[in-house]
Amino acid sequence: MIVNIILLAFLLTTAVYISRITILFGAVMIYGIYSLLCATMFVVLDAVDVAFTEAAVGTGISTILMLSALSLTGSRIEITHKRKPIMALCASLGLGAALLWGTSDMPHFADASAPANLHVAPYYLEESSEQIGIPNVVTSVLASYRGYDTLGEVVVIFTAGIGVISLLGRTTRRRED
Amino acid sequence: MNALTPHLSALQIILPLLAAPLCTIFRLPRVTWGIAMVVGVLCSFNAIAILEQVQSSGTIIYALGGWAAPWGIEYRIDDANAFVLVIISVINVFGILYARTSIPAELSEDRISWLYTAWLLCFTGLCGITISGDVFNVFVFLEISSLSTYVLVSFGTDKRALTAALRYLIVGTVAATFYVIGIGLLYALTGTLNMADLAQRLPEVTAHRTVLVAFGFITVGLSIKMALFPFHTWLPNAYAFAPNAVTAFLAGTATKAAIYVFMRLVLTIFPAGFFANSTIAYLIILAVGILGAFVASTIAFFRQDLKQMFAWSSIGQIGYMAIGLGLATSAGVAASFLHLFNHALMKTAVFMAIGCLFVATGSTTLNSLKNAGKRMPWTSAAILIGGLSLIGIPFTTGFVSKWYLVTAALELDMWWLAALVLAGSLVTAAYVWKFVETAYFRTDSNTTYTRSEAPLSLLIPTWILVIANIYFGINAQFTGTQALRAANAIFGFSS
Amino acid sequence: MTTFLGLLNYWVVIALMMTGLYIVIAASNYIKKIIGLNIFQTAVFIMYISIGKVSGGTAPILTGQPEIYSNPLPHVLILTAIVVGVATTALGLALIVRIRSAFGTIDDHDVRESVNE
Amino acid sequence: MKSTLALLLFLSIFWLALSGHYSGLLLGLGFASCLWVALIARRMDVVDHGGLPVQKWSLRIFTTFFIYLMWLGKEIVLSSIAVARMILSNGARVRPEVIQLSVEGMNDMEKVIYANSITLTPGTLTVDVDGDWLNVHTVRGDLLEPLKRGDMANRVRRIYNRSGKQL
Amino acid sequence: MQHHLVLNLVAKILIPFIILFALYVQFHGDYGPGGGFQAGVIFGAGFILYGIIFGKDLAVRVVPLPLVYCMTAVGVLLYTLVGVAGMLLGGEFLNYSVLLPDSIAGQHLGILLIELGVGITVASVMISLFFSYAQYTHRDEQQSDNQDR
Amino acid sequence: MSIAQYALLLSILVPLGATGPISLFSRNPNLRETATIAASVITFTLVAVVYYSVKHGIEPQLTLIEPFAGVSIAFRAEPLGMLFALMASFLWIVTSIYSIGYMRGHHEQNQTRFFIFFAVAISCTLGAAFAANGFTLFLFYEALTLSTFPLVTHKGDDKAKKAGRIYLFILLGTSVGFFLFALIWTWHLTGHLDFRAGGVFDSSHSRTVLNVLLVLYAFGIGKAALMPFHRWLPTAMVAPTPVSALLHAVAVVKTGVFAILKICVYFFGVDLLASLGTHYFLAYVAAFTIIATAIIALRKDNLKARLAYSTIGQLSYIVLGTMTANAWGIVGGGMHMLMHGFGKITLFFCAGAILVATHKTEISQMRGIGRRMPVTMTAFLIGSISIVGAPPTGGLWSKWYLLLGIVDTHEWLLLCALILGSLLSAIYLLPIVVQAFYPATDNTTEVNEAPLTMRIALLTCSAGCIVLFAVPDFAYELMSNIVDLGQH
Amino acid sequence: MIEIVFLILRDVCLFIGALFVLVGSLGVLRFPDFFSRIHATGITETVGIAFIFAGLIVEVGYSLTSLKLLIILVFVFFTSPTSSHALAKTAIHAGLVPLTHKGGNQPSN
Amino acid sequence: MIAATLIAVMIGMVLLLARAFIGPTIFDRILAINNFGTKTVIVLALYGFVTERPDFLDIALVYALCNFIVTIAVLKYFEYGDLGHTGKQPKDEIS
Ligand code: NA
Ligand code: NA
Repeated sequence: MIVNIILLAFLLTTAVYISRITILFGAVMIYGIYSLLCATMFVVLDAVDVAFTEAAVGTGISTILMLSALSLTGSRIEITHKRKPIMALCASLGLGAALLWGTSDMPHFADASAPANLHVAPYYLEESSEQIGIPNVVTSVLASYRGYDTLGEVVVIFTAGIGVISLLGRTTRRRED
Repeated sequence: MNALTPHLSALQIILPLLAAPLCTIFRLPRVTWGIAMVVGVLCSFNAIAILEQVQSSGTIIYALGGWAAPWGIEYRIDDANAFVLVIISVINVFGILYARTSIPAELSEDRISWLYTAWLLCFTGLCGITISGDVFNVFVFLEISSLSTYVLVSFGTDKRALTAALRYLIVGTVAATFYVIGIGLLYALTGTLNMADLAQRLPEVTAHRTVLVAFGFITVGLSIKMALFPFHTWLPNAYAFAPNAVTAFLAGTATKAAIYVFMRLVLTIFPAGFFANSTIAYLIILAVGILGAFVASTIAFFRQDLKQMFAWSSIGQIGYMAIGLGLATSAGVAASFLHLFNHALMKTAVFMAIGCLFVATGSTTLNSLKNAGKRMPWTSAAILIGGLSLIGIPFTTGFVSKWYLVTAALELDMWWLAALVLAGSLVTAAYVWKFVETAYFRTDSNTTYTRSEAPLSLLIPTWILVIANIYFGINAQFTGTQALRAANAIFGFSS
Repeated sequence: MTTFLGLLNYWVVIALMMTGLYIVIAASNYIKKIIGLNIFQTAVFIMYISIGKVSGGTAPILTGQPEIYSNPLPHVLILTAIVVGVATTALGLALIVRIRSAFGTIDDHDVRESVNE
Repeated sequence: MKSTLALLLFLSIFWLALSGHYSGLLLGLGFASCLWVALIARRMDVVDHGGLPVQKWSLRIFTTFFIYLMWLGKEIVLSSIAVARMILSNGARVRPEVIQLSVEGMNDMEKVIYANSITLTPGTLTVDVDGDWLNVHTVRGDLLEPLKRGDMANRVRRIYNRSGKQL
Repeated sequence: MQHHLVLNLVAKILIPFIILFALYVQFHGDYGPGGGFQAGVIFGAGFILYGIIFGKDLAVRVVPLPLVYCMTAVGVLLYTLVGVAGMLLGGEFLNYSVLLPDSIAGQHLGILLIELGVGITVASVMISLFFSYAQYTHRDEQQSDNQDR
Repeated sequence: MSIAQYALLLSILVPLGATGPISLFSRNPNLRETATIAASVITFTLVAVVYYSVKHGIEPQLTLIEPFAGVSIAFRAEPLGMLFALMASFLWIVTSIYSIGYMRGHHEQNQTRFFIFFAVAISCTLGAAFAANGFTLFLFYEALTLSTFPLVTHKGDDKAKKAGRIYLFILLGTSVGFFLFALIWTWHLTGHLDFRAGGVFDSSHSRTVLNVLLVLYAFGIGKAALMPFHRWLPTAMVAPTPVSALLHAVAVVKTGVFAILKICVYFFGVDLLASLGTHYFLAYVAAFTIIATAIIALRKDNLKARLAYSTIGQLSYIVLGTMTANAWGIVGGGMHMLMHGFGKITLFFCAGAILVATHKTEISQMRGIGRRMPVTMTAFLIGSISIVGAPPTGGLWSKWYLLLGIVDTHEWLLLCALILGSLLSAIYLLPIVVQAFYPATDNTTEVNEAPLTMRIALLTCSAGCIVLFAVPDFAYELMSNIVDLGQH
Repeated sequence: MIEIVFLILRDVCLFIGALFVLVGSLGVLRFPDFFSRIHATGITETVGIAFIFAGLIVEVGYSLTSLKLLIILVFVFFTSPTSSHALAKTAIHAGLVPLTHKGGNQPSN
Repeated sequence: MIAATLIAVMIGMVLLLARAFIGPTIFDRILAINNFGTKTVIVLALYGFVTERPDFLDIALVYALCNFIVTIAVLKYFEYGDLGHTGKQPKDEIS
């Protein structure tokens, strides 16, 4: 629990710091930390698969992509224009208020008798070994019970891939106007 | 064929999903177009077959992977989504048909194959959204369609296509995240993601404030996706700067799928009493719809670029669909469905015609339209008829929509709403007439006009839709019946 | 106290979401917007995973012994969501790079100025 | 080829160490994976030119290397304590210096081992490998004494050079 | 970073192991954390490391771009076709139980194959992302500003 | 299908079909205008055939399609529509003849476009006249608005375009905002939109709703130019004179008052109408319009503008007659539609003739013009008398029945308005004629009439005014068929 | 008996490791310039992690887990000096001048 | 003891975070972040033992891996301003 709280504090600190920092590169780097913390948080919350992914994606690929983008857009950009954040503040306060109000009524954290943990999920935990036969229930849900979602996920990645290739790839010779 | 019958719903996804990677492998523009076209046609027939199957033997339930819901993901196709599926599939075919000539005018050879890949993916996403019976799966396919839409928009020739795509990406992602928050909260309360299951389990937990917040998040998220005022900011530029064929395709399909999902979630999943009795909730949607219809149409009037103008017009028309939805009666929802269909027909035709104009003149601004009535009579006439349909002139589909919507409002004795809906037409008339004046009456008697009509390959798909627009304006029996069935299906999963 | 601990996760998640959304809207620099977007999304991921946590539970990888496992479903959902997130990020950054080419800036404010919006 | 085979061996060991599941399917997949990775490694040209200079490897090198590691470990612990004391004394004794060390006669592998050993040892840090010279930064001058004496360099050389080869 | 001796050499030693680790993750998703997606990312990361240290030109020589582009599609195709196979063998789309006479074995096979598909697509997308960014130069500064407003 | 049914359908299709030959002969004005005139004659003949059938008690009807349940596109030749169709199709012939002279004499641009849209407008008018239900009426009403738009903006200059915008905005606005709304509401209440003798509403419908509906219809039919939705008519004066004739006499405004008449008679029914109460309000609005426009007309120096305001006032007579909600009033209204048609078209033809021959538009410039154009000004006199409602013109009869209707209501203020309105119309019309026969300021006495075709047309019309004085019976008969005169 | 020895051994290892990690972190905060801070991080990445992992290896004994811990350790030993070195090299290249007792300053951001 | 070590490492993380925020140079940040990553590896390893499921060390390995790759990427970015750069010569100036 303590680890949980410390991590939450870390997360909040880094997030707020990112919102304040004016050096883009710094933002990217701190985002790397934020992501790392998230991943740790996931481990703490028993989501090892998610942590694994978040580590590889958030810390690894995302940062590399952002660095690539930074290098192509001019490094170490100081953010000069700060828009009046009133709108942003309102939106984010609105979001916060709505969620705070809404979640105050939610099943408590880690409550084993919360509806979410009683309805569909137990089926997976109980039946997976018999129906799928592999120990990692996350994989069996991911690949089989909800394999269609995963297909969609692959397509999403594929879409992003062809999108980036078409935008930046060498095959892209634009017309001479 | 018989062996395929139980798998029709899956085929609707499988076909484009197989075709998209093939387009990446065979990277010849003609080949990719061919693949897209064949798949488009097959999917259209498939969608029609699905509609028939739904009507003959009731709701189709297809458990993907053999896992029954709520443990697995299922397709659940009833009158409502079968109808939307047909709209999307058919518009898609015309979009691709149109793209054959339109796209090479705007894109270099080597990028075309990427475009068709993205197109097919977008189509897959839209179909996926429409037929899915699982709220999280909707998110996944929503993202497929969104991501590919960003890509499609970025193909536009103007550099502002890039910023439009990026802004759309940012707003769209926020929207999707809102949606995910919403369904996450629902999941926390019910433990399920299956729509039918949710519809069953939600009534037990409506006492929770969380449900209302979830409702709010889902509403806002999907409102952004469907470009409902005031969450429309992404749409005008995205439509205006995307390649013309893409604009035509998106205008007829993308927001339509989002609206369908919106209706499905808001009216089917949430307990019957929850929405209709939450007077404020539906009044807000109504108000937002009306406001959107007026504001967007007014802004459309002040646009100098035709694509911008009709993009704003789309936002206004979405407002009308929201009104029907906000009435929360089967007549109102039927009106929304009908307008969804009609708007797909007319807006696609209008954007196609604008594309014709672009091919012929290289521009889509109002100024480039001078004398268009003489120079390109077919193109101008197509825009004109589309515009008249938007106003709701008799003999066009727009009239039928307005008729249903006003009737639905009167049914609830909301005569003020009916009056507002009709008054909205006038604002529409204003911008449509701006086009008419420029195209037909701003004649320059000194210059001689050379006929510079767009190629037939562009005009034919455009005019098929225009004629359909008139046909369904005169004979509204089919669409009216379908829309009513769809509306009834929305109010419950009964077959 | 139970309420505090029971909802703390959600509160922090909400604060993270607020920060993320704030960055998305307030930041003028596109890359920073994307970072904000990522923070926003990640916060939602934590929310989901928190929903699926069961006290005393462990990772849902069956050990053969009778144990309490946390809910695997949110994990699966979030795996997908993470992938969607990174796909969006990649695409967004590519767009930003192209915007830099076309406009010479990656600042929303400057871009708007340059096209007189 | 020899080095590729050696790599394959190392890869297989690595796989077995990671896997923990020794069913036929996984072993088969594992072997296929190792083979494929070895092929990729060849294609990437990371095997022969310095990656795994396996021709010079022998059992003796293992032992010398192991002895070296033991010694390095001791050094690391000792200098860690020194640096830790500096930290705890509020950094008062921090007197950074940069010096150059000659690595003449070392092959690339030796240079890298030497440079990384220096860096691994707290208090010293290889800033640059420039031809036959290493630029070394230290947090306090006296930590460089063992290096200046050439203890470490000799030990690194000894890993390979017992056989008398000098590249 | 080829002038960078230490990095160069360490990378040469590490990269094969990173890639093998990726494959380990790919095939052990059933037993522990990991799976096709994570494997693909790690594989991609390993390759990107190679690209960073040895430069994109060498990296391109290892895997030609058209092949990478094809592979992005192959993964999706593999996944979909496994699903279709389930359909053809009498089950629903993506039903792996019917792939083999024994339903659990079928599930195993199906999961193995689709995870492979995921891995292939993800890895090749990651690689092509890297290449796309790495190869991009601002060659079109004055890109189409020709539209009248 | 019987011959009458064919004739009915063809009477709508022939003008539409005529657009083909007209556009085909765009290079050859003679052939083009021959086609126009031929079409108009054929159309009139067809309408006459239908009239023959109606006169013998058979009202031909046919249904084309039914887009919504209870809503179809259908036609039926009932007496009121018959009267309107007869008038419109006859006046088309005259107007066509007149147009030939005017368009050529005035060297107008885009003549082909003019003839095409004119024909379309006539087709729409006949469609509206024969409409068997509110939906069909509405369709042709809207189509008429759209098809006359190019005619209004014919000149293509900024003024014309502005006029076109106002024209469209008011007509479309009122029709979509009120008329369509009222129609859908009606459909919602009754389940159909058929015109039925005696009305479609009954006591089960809320009085309030019916009152609202009546007001919506009255103002929604903007073509009737009831104040405050009259602005489009004066601004549309920029159009060529034949178009003004079309607007004021043949098609547009007449479709408006016709629609009001038809809806009052066949949706509400006279009895129900009389029990509503709002009809008085509308009658007073009409009365106000009559007086107000007459005063405005007095102050207009531009001849066409004065005539335009006169039209607005005269239309309000018809509305006033309708809103008396008794048989006499309605008969008077129907007949006034016809009488005013002939009278006003004569006046406009004259104005056009003056314009073509002397290029004068202002009344103050027309002093002495009668000596140069005696034929024209004589016709103008006859037209004026008919508008005022004095013998020996048909205008007398319609005013007479209107008077009877108003007297029946015992609303003396309305009666005063009627009389005052007629008086005022005499004041703003007759001095023009009188002045015209004064010696001209420049003392030119040579006769300089407009082209022959124009003279034929305006003479025909003025003759029509007088003929109608002699034989108003057919109109009376038709009108008396739709209301039950026996009750009075 | 042997178990207690192992337990003590484990705890001692962990304690030393934790101590080094803390001190190293403190050093990162306290040391005056970038280059000296690298030395401080070195403590965590060598002795800190080594002792902690040693403690953990003692805890699990002979098993695959130990092997994995070892693999991680080896990996860190490979990469940590490499990154530190590369970092320093790049910093020098970027114009960052090490603070020496003979003088010299470091440019700020 | 394992838990205590865990806490100690996390306290170390706080200090590093402070350095990452303070800077002052970019390289200080990178250093802090790199070391933060290493500490996270330790935390993960320890956490596995705290929860008695130490078989998830793969995650720690991935962290270590990503940490390394990202650091190298950052450095390359700093030296060349381009991650795919092939040239033997580093970029002369850092823009
Ligand atoms: Na060191
Ligand atoms: Na997995």
